[in-house]
Amino acid sequence: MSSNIKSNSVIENSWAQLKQLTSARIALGRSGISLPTHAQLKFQLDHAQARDAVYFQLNVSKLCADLTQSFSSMNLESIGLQSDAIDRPTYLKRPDYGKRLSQISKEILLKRITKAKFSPNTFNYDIAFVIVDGLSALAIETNALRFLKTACTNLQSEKFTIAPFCVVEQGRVAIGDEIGELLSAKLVIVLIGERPGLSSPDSMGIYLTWHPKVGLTDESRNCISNIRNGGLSDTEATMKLRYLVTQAHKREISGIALKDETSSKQSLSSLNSFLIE
Amino acid sequence: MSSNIKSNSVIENSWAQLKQLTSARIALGRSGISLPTHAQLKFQLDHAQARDAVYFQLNVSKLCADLTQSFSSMNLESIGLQSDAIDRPTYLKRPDYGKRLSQISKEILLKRITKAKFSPNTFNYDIAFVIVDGLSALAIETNALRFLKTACTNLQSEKFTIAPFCVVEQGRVAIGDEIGELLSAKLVIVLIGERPGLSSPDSMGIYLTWHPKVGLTDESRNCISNIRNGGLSDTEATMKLRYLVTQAHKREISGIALKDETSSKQSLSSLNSFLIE
Amino acid sequence: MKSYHHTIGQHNYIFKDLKDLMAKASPTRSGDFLAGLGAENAQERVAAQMALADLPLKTFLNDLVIPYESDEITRLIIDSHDEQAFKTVSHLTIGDFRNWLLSDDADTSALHALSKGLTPEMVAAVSKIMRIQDLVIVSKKCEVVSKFRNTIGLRGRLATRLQPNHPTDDPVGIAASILDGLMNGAGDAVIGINPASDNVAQVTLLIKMLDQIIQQYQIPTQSCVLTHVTNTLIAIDSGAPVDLVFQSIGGTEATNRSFGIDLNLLSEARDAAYSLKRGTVGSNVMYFETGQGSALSAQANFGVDQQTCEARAYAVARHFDPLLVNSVVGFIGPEYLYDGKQIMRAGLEDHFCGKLLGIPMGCDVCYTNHAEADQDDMDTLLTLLGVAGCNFIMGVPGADDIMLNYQTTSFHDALYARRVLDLKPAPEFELWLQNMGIITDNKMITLGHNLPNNFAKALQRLS
Amino acid sequence: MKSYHHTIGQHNYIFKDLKDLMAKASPTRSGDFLAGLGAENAQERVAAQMALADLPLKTFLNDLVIPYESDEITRLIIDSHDEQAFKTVSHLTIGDFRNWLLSDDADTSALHALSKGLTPEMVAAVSKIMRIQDLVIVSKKCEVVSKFRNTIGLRGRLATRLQPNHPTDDPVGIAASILDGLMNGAGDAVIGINPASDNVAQVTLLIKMLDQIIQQYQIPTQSCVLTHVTNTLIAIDSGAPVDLVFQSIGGTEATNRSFGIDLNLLSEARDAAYSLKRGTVGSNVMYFETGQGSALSAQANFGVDQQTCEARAYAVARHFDPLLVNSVVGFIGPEYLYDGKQIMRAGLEDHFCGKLLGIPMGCDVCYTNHAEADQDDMDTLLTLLGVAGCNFIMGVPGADDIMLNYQTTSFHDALYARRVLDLKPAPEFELWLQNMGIITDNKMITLGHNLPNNFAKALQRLS
Ligand code: B12
Ligand code: B12
Repeated sequence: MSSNIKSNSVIENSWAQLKQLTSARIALGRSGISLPTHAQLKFQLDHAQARDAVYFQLNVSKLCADLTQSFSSMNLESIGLQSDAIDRPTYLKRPDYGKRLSQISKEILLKRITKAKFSPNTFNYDIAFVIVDGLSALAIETNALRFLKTACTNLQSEKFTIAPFCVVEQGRVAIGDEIGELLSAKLVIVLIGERPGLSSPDSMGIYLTWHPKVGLTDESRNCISNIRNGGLSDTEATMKLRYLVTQAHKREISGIALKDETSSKQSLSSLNSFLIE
Repeated sequence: MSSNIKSNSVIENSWAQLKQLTSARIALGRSGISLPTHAQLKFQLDHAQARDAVYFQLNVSKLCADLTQSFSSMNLESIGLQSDAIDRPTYLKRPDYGKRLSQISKEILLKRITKAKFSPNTFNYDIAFVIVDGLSALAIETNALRFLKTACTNLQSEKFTIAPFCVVEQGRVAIGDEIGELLSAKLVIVLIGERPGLSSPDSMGIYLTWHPKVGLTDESRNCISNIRNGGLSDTEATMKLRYLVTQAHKREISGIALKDETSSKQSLSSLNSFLIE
Repeated sequence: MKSYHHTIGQHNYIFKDLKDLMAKASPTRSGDFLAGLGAENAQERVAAQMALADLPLKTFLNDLVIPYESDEITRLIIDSHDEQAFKTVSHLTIGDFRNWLLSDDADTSALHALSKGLTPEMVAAVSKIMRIQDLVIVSKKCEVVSKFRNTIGLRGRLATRLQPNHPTDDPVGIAASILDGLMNGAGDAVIGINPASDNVAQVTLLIKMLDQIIQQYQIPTQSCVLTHVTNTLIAIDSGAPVDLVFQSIGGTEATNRSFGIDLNLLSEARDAAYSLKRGTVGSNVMYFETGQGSALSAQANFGVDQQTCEARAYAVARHFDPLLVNSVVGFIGPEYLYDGKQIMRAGLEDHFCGKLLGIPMGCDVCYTNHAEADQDDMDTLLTLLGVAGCNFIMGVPGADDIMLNYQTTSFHDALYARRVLDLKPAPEFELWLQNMGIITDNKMITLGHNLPNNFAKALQRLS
Repeated sequence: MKSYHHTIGQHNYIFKDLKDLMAKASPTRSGDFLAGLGAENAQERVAAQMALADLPLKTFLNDLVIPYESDEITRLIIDSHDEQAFKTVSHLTIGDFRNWLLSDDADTSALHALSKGLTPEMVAAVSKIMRIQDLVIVSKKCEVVSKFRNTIGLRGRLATRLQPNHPTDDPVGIAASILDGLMNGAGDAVIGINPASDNVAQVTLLIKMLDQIIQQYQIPTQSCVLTHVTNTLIAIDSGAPVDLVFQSIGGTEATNRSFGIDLNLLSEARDAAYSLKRGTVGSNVMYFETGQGSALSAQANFGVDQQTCEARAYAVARHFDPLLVNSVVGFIGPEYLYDGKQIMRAGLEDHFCGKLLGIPMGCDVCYTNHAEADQDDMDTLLTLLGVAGCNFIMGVPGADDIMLNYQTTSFHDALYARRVLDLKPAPEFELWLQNMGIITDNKMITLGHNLPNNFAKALQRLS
């Protein structure tokens, strides 16, 4: 050891310019072969914050009010509901509870439905939107309203009948099955907060299920994922959604047999991936 | 690999006869270099049971009644007390609470004391016995009464004045300091359940403190440990106790400066340790 | 249905059937409690373990946890069971079996010869009475080698999957992470992208890009886009250069149905990949992922504990001679594995069971932000798995998967494990790393200071 | 008293002084909460870590966590600080220091040269911003060697203390455990008995017995009876053949006072042991034990977090050139280290801090029955410490100490660590084990099948 230890023993990466191409934690440099102090502490902070995001609570009444107001022209109401999971710790431990409505919420929903014209064997609605906090209420607060404005405007041209928005606390994807069934909707579209990531505490996923009913599993759904700032844009997500919604109605299916066949925006020749000559 | 794998791959130890000399888990054999299945599962069971022992609750009223009855000839009462730790989980997390009496217990004790003749600067009693569940109420239920009979009988010849027995729930060693101080005793002798071991869930320890008062630390105490069936016998423990008690009263000290100088029962020549020729 | 029991002191513990016994014998984990299957307390657990230890291995061939008639995986397990190999241990109880596994007789070749004679239930059962040190010491003796464009699983080596995910599957963003990974010595197990989208055109684009990168830089590794197997089949049909077929699998037919797959579909996919003959040093073409909890999550566990379900998934994997299998151990969340301790135990059990069954087992050492776990737990599990001889781990930039939203091992983590445990990359890949000047010292893994020329050129294309 | 702060987003976190900052920066442990010192939440902890990372190492020479005037250990730390050695790193912050420790420049000799320039508070501080993998990788680079009748701490070796305790100090019972341990390859660090009794005559008897056993079988190891240092002094005075002087020590003067000791007493004891000149290959005569929590337990922590108190105990140890120092990490109970996770982290921190400070650090990998820990946790910590290059661990029959009432590593555990990590016993002792036929294969540690003749003869004396 000599007395001329550098203040900074970190070996920086010569490919640091790539950082602008992705939000992934690339080119962090190294101390020996280890993560430098700065990156290490940044990670710890992000972890602390992502854990907080899990416990963030959805403001249901505000979201309902905002939805009702935003979609007043389309005459769409919104309903606040709760799953059978009474609080966050229960929600985390009991996904089964998060898949079912609480007794009270079920009754609220049933009361609303009887008000609507209800005839057995036919469906009340073409589409039901169910907005669920999932593992990130933040994702819903950040993305749901904005996205729905784009999506509903886009879908309007297809003249679908749309059920009242259901906003659900402590819910899982599968709660859409019960709600869709109770609403008697042909297709349920669940907007849900994906589990918070270290760099993306606010990512929203969309799950579509044709002829929703309690007990379905995931092979009967389709998924559009990673909707957020820095992820999939509203426009792209809407394009995918429109494709899946129209195909589902046309072919009367969803899930594994229904593929997203919208064409890719890019072709390999146009790739311009710097790694390829 | 051949088809003639033995049913039992355990290599037994040729020194298994030593097992009779100690309750330590010696000569367990080996599978390769690992613990054989039988010994492994036995260990797991013992661990499950030792953990239960931690949560075993002392029957204070029964022990008080038994003590009062057993020492009626000596006219010794007994008092049931509680520490500031309200339950077992609190006790485990907060040793500080276990070192202090609850407010109610303090009042109970004070009330009793006023009844006794109380004069400042002199002491009420030569010895106060404090019986504490500690980490093993089982140790106290198994050993305390029996040991006290031997010990008190033995100490009687010295004509010590003895305070009422205090039986304490959720206590630590240092709670003897407060009790001894309140009782105004020259010497406090704490009988306490040592933490339960895998093979000895019922081991009792004795701690002596001269001029007990709140705030003392362990250098001012003496300890006699491992009193139980298979450990130190009542007779041996009593011999040590008698020595320490008389010395403490004579030299007016306890702790690091007071050594157990009773002579060893064995001498090296008489050792007959098989390992030595 | 036979019941089992064990007496401790005064208490006679009764287990209503084999799956109840196995569930109660399992070390604590939240998923078994969620399923209502876990032991009530530590003593009941030990009683179950003792009863299990006394059970002959043979029992598991007769008393089936999921009926033969109703589950194609049970049929696969029973029909493909190698009786000849089993004969050598057929007289042992689970307890004896543990002793034998730990004995010096059970060396690498003995374990190898036995593997096809073992069923998932047997290995799951023995794992339940093993401590972590037992799991490590036995796993370490196993060596399961698989090959495609390089050789994975050799003793003293640890490979990594380079996992360059991106939330919009942006090829340029993905390429950036790939370069970062390669420069940190990652990518020998596979360069494998989880696509955010289900779009086959996009998936195909990514497959082509990976192929071109591998070709251009002559990297002795394989690529994979981890989309649903049906998508990969479409891609192969349309002429995409597919190296490995990926699929998530579970241990019951119904779990797999919830994943939209069955054994036939997997066979079809494997044949399709075989037909492309893209492997150079070998032809293991399948990549499977598993993870405790998926069966229960799909309501398809049938009262079987989650670790036994998991081991059954390895029977599925084994049937298709995979290149890579890994348990994504902390991926789903705390409802199945509550905290670092449960994740660690599960990861080591999974690795042990996979290795004993003869599959090339890796591990996605990971956790989610809703679980009670952190980087310290990952370091710990990684170290243990490294000692246990795990075939491969994941590598993502800075441990943060920005698309799947979870934390797994980083490129740095892999270097740590390689350095402190003296583990090398796959030999072909190691040579490439040396030729590129990415690693310099081959005694203690050390990274070079210069950017290889061809990467430098690539960077210039950006500016 | 200087206060410290750090801003995250909108929130300005304020730490009222250096010890508050250090406490808040500590990874979660129950003892710091018991003391009312722990961080309120994860974000506050990170804020403290960030502030700590920005702190110059120099700070710790000026801003003293316990005043110079009131504590002889602070005085020892400051007065014996090697400024020359410190100069090389004096311009670094804690964050830079971590980077340097991890860098390839910080090799074994660099770390060795630096150790006397470091204070306990500096190493405690840097450990707080290190992950487990960091603690392992840096510890592994350190090598601290000590000698008495054999050589302990050489790279690639792991020694064990044979701990043959007995609840009544029965010499015959103790001898039985000793034979069991030796036959399992244990005892190179020391054969060390904790006496149940405080009786000097009994203690002396045990010292003599150990001496005779070591002589008779010519075992290249040392003995110790772990009684209070004042008893050992009396024993030496009376002519007992004392190899090592044992004492529990803490990191504040007041803690040591509660143990009935001070630095003078330790000096006196060391001189007494030196004077016996019983070492053959070296003259390190002290054996110290420590453990997080002892300061708070004695109400002698003065608002300093328990890990920093612990590191300060190593300054005491270092001053006396010990043969052995170990943290009895899970010994006291859950009020200081709540569960397996906290015990593991503490064990690795302690080992790291000790090694950086230049003391021959071992670890009593252990837990009590009132803590939330089990054998799996011990296997895990043992493996990590083995990788980290720990000097020695304990060995008791079947992991169960029947006198101290806790579980520590067994003889089998030590063999596990030696086998999977390829670690050898101390060289002199290894040779003895081979000559006795106790170990046969010196590549992968393997035990022989025969009882050595002299042990067989001893057994005959019994019947
Ligand atoms: C967790 C997870 C899983 C878990 C789900 C189990 C569980 N109990 O959570 C497991 C490991 C089993 C899994 C499997 C698969 N998954 Co997944 N999964 C995720 C992940 C990481 C998080 C989901 C989440 O946060 N949900 C929100 C919570 C609050 O809701 P939940 O009700 O608890 O979760 C349900 C859904 O997440 C659903 N689910 C999970 N994955 C998928 C995939 C599809 C296509 C569908 C319809 C539903 C579904 O399963 C859960 C239980 O019902 C997402 C990535 C992301 N950023 O969201 C990928 C993601 C949704 N999965 C994906 C894929 C491709 C799969 C697989 C098809 C992979 C394969 N080739 O087999 C399989 C099979 C899924 C199926 N049909 O059952 C893709 C979907 C791509 C797309 N746009 O269609 C995603 C976006 C990531 C990826 N690229 O791999 N997955
Ligand atoms: C835990 C323990 C410790 C802990 C205590 C800290 C704590 N917070 O618990 C630590 C590691 C600090 C410790 C230190 C020492 N201990 Co100690 N310790 C024990 C142990 C294993 C369990 C005690 C117990 O269960 N108490 C019951 C609980 C419910 O009460 P508590 O109020 O929580 O515990 C208090 C007492 O245990 C006390 N204490 C602990 N050890 C000692 C030793 C003496 C001499 C005294 C007076 C008090 C004392 O400290 C605790 C806090 O106040 C016993 C072995 C046993 N089987 O009991 C040995 C034991 C009591 N200790 C012993 C010794 C020798 C020591 C040391 C003197 C060793 C040394 N050379 O430095 C030191 C110094 C003790 C002191 N004067 O402060 C001997 C006593 C021999 C004797 N007959 O006098 C025993 C029997 C074991 C042994 N042989 O090592 N010990």
